[in-house]
Amino acid sequence: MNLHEYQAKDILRGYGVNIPPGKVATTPAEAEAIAKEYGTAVMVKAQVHVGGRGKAGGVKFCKTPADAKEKATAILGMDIKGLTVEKVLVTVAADIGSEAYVGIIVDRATKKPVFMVSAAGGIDIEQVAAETPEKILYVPVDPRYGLPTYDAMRMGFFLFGDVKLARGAAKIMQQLYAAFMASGCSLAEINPLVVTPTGELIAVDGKMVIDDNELDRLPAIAALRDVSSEEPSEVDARNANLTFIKLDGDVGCVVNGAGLAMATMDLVKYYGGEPANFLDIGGSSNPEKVVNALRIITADPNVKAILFNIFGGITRTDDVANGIVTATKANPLKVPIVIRLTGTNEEIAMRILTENGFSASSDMDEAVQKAVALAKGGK
Amino acid sequence: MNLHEYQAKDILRGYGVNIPPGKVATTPAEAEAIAKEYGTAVMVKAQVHVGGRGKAGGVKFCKTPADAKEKATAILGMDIKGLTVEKVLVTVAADIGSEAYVGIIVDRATKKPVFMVSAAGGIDIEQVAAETPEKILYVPVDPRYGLPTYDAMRMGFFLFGDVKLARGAAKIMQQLYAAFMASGCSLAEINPLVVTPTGELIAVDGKMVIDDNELDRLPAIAALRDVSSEEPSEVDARNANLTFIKLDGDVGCVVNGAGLAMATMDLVKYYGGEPANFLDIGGSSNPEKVVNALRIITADPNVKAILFNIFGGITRTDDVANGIVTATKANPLKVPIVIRLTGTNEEIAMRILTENGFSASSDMDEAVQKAVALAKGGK
Amino acid sequence: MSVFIDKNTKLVIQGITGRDGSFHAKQMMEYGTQVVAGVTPGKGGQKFEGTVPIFNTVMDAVKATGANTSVIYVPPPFAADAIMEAAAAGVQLVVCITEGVPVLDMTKVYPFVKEKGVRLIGPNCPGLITPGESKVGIIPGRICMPGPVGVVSRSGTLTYEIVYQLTRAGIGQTTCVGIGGDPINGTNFIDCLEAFEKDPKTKAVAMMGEIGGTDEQEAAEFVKKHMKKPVVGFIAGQTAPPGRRMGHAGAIISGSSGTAAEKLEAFAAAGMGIAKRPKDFVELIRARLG
Amino acid sequence: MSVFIDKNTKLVIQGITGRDGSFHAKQMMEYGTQVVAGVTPGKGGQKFEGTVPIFNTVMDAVKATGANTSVIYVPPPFAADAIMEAAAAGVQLVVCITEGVPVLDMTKVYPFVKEKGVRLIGPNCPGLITPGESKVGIIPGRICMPGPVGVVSRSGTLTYEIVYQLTRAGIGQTTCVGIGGDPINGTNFIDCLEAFEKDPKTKAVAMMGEIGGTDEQEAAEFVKKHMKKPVVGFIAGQTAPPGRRMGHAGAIISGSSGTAAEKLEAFAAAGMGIAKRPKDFVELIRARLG
Repeated sequence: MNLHEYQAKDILRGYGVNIPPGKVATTPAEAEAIAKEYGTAVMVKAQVHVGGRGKAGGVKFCKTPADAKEKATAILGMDIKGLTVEKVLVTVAADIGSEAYVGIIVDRATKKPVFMVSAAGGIDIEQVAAETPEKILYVPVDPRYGLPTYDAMRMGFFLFGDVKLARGAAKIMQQLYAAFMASGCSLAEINPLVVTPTGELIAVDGKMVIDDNELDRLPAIAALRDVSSEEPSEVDARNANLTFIKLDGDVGCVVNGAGLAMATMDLVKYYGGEPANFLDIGGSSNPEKVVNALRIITADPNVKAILFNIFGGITRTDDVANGIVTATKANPLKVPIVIRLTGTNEEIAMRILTENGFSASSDMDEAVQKAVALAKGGK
Repeated sequence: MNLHEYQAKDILRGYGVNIPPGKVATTPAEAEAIAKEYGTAVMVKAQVHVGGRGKAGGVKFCKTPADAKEKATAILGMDIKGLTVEKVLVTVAADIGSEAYVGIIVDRATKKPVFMVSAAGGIDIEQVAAETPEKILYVPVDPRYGLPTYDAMRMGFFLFGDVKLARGAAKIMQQLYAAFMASGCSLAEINPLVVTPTGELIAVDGKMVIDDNELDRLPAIAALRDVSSEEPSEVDARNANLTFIKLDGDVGCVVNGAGLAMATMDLVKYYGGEPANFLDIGGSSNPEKVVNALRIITADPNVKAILFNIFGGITRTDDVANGIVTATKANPLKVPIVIRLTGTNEEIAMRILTENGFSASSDMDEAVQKAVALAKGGK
Repeated sequence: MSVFIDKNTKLVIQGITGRDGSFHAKQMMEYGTQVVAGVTPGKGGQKFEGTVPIFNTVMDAVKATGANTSVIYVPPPFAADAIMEAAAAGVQLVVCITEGVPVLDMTKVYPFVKEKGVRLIGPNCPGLITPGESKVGIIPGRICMPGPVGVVSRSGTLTYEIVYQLTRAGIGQTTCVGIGGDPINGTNFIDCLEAFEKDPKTKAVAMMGEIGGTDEQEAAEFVKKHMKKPVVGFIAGQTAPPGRRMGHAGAIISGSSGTAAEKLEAFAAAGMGIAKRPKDFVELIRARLG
Repeated sequence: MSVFIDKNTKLVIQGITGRDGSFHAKQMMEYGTQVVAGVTPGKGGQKFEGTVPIFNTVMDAVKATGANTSVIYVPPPFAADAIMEAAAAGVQLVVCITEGVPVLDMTKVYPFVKEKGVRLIGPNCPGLITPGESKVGIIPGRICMPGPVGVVSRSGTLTYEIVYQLTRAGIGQTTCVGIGGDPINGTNFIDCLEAFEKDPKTKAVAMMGEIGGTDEQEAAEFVKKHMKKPVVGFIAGQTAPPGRRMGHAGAIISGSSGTAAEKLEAFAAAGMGIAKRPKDFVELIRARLG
């Protein structure tokens, strides 16, 4: 789950990170009022779950409250990479001396949280990583020991020659690490970490991504989810305990298991089709999930054919068959459906489907080819 | 540093341990008022840093507020093993079904905090340990991982057959462990951990000993020190950064280094004398420490002779000599002094002492024998 | 012969009385796995299906039954603790089926099991099966048959699909291992490839990877350098859209790595067979078995 | 020959610009120890006494100078971190002089240095000296002389006392090691006894223990089972009252174990010589050197 900048900053502030004051506005008038309250120049920043908002015009410097109102008017409602801006963060503008980058991510290779820091922070950090990798220091953290001061200082000295700044940065890294661990992050970053002309260290932007698997035990973090900023069909799927990602094709796919789901999409493409989605109904046997999956997929007007690919292991194929029958009785399908079922209780499933007028195959390639043809208008 | 029961309980309560309400009283009237407030039977418990207070009559059950007043009158001012009771804890009396023991100590052998738990808790736990060691389960904790639930549950099941009680006990152990680590403890225990007749788990007594080396970074814990319950000369010594323990003999010892100090006391005894104290002036060179050491030692009327044994390594012996001269000029000694000095700047030290009318030797055995003789009234 | 489990595997099931645990306990017992114990705190002393003794702790179970392998079916918030409990209790192999284990939990569990010298498979994996000898986990027994192919995969149902196709074509398996698809898991491709290379009965290996990370590339490197046996590989997610960006850090650390194209290139460079479709495994493996 | 340090020891001093650090840095340099680097955060690039380069981190120091040993003179709250920094930077031996390190810090530091395969001596110790070759710590150089006796002790000034008496009597030392008196330290008696037993130049060992704990008993057991060389032992605190803290946290007598009587009994059972007074070492060692 992605947090908004303002949410990440609130968390980091709680761990002691020095962050300029800021509040969220959903209307231009609110933005103006906040700017007035601060009585100084502010930044108005679009709160959307997507990178590159600055280059898209979603971040503006505002000298006066009137200016803030004007800029907020422009930004609120703006479309950035397909997402509509519903909120802006109005925050005191910082004097920027230099910009550093500080981030943590859980790294598959070392199986540890790994810090990445660079004195060349700011919006072009990926370019720095690609072109001048020596400007980035990687420091893995063993969570059994936490982030020791010596490693934090080593990173501090990598960023700054001055010991006071190095110590300040080291402290911020320990605060960031504490926030990262306690909030169940898979990523947390401060970019830029600014040194002001007077030598103060401030976090001007903050980002956090939460491991979805942590949300059950971190209700306060889970409550930060902003469904208004997500694709509605994906929200719907999540509420139904389905993993769903909307794509641009026309073959709606319902599969059990992520690997098989990806392989099914690959096969759709292999046979000349385009998948309309990734949808994993998961391992457990539950007709309800199938009902929800069909509801979500049929809500997409692009879908021209529906493909079920179920390999019954934990999943009982008769449950899936029952789900298909129930769902289509309540809401008759307007597009053709191709069903591939094999595995646990396959015979029962086949009987249920046949009795209800469906046909089903047990061969994956055959089913995929048929669905692709149907989506193209064939029979 | 020892904490009082009421202080340990306050800390444990903060970590979620279920503890009956209680308040401290320093007068019988206060005890009565507290009992009245609770409106139920209470225990009045002497708050002293010594074991065996129950057997000494320092813990009483009181049915009524008047009873509490009466018992508090008896306990306040009572002498328990040489310590005067200045405070009592008045706490709601618990219905006791069974008593378990739960403790943690830092163990030298495993180099880890080690839990000790027993279903046979209460005041005779040492006897249990000595006579039926199989009734105690020892579980070391690797602080890199903390106390895992499975180990806490293992201890819970060792105490209780019932899974609900086992889970409750496991939770209390995790709370106790968190308090132990965060408070810089070298020991923490709950004894007894009571199961009430209705199946509730409550901590009826709590004890914590803090590692003195933690106090600098734990000011809130350091502030709990109760100097009124300590030997005044030891408090004085601590304030002067000296390690001092009062004993019953007549040879006052001033030594640098704990090992040499113990060896010096041993040698006093070997030659037929009795040391009046253990006093380690530590490693750093500071005449002020010597002045304080002499002030503290000469305040003990039992001291009949003073023995300095200084092996100069970090300690500069000339600093020690200067300290002796300064201190004795301000307060002329009423008892004889024997000085043994060797090591760093020995020649300078000897000259300072000679010029000021002191003699000194460089041989430890010679000096000890002389001090013992002087304490016995010899020359 | 086989890898990791065989007919001497003595299994303890953590969470044996739960919904998934009890269902799969029965499946494993029917398959012939020696299920010697179950663990459910508070049910110690009872018996599962009238035969398998249940204990309060894994330590109790291991002491009483000599279990040498554990399989875990407990809910995600308790899975990390369950893995450590098993590792501390002295089994040699821990298989964690549970899906949804927080990855930060795994950053602590991983060094713990390494310190104990215990092999962990999973979490979020279907477990493993040595056809005809033992099944630990949830791989459907009837889709497998004994034979010369070692199977290792990051996914669950995709593995079933491929094993099923192999079996239908008359190609059996030594052991099928589902290592799980989580970012941090206990056993990786290389561990399995190494084991298959050493196993005298394994004549060829089928390996199913996925997009993300660099495990497949490292596995390909291992194949190139250390394996004499033929390996056929597949990558799922070739047409998946590039992952939603994980902030700057994700882009920095993974850079260009993790794509299907890159992985397939590594396979080719290692001289591996490449299955474009799951069904391609059948012919590619058959050709390599000679 | 010698143990742990010798003329090839290349030392980095953590806290070299502090009050204690700078004083003892000079002492060690005067003694002839190869002091190759110092560490004080923020003073990187400067030189100590015009000759020894100072670095911001131990890692920088090790990379630039090839230091293989570190000695620590930083205040107690920072000592644990300093030890881990040195161990992570790749030195083989870390000597921590600092007194007053919280024992809970050591419960984490100890497994850390073990994992890194680094030897830690201390904390709260005087360090060690190989007379005529190298001195790391604060043991006064002039009280030592080269010779055949290995010395190991839990205390500081008591060690000086005994070494001084040996030296005055013309009995020199291979290496003197002060292991420190804290409840948890990096190197114990047995580690040193083992090293002395292996060191061809050491002909006899002098060992000074204290009340508290069971290290001396275990050491005696080791002497009995594994040592051919003669060992003479002493226990400080024979007359200490039970249960009071005698400066060293380690001197708390716990239960019945840890008393002087018990330790001396263990020494006798191991056939060790027993010094009743510090001065007794001279004759007991002389007799054993033959």
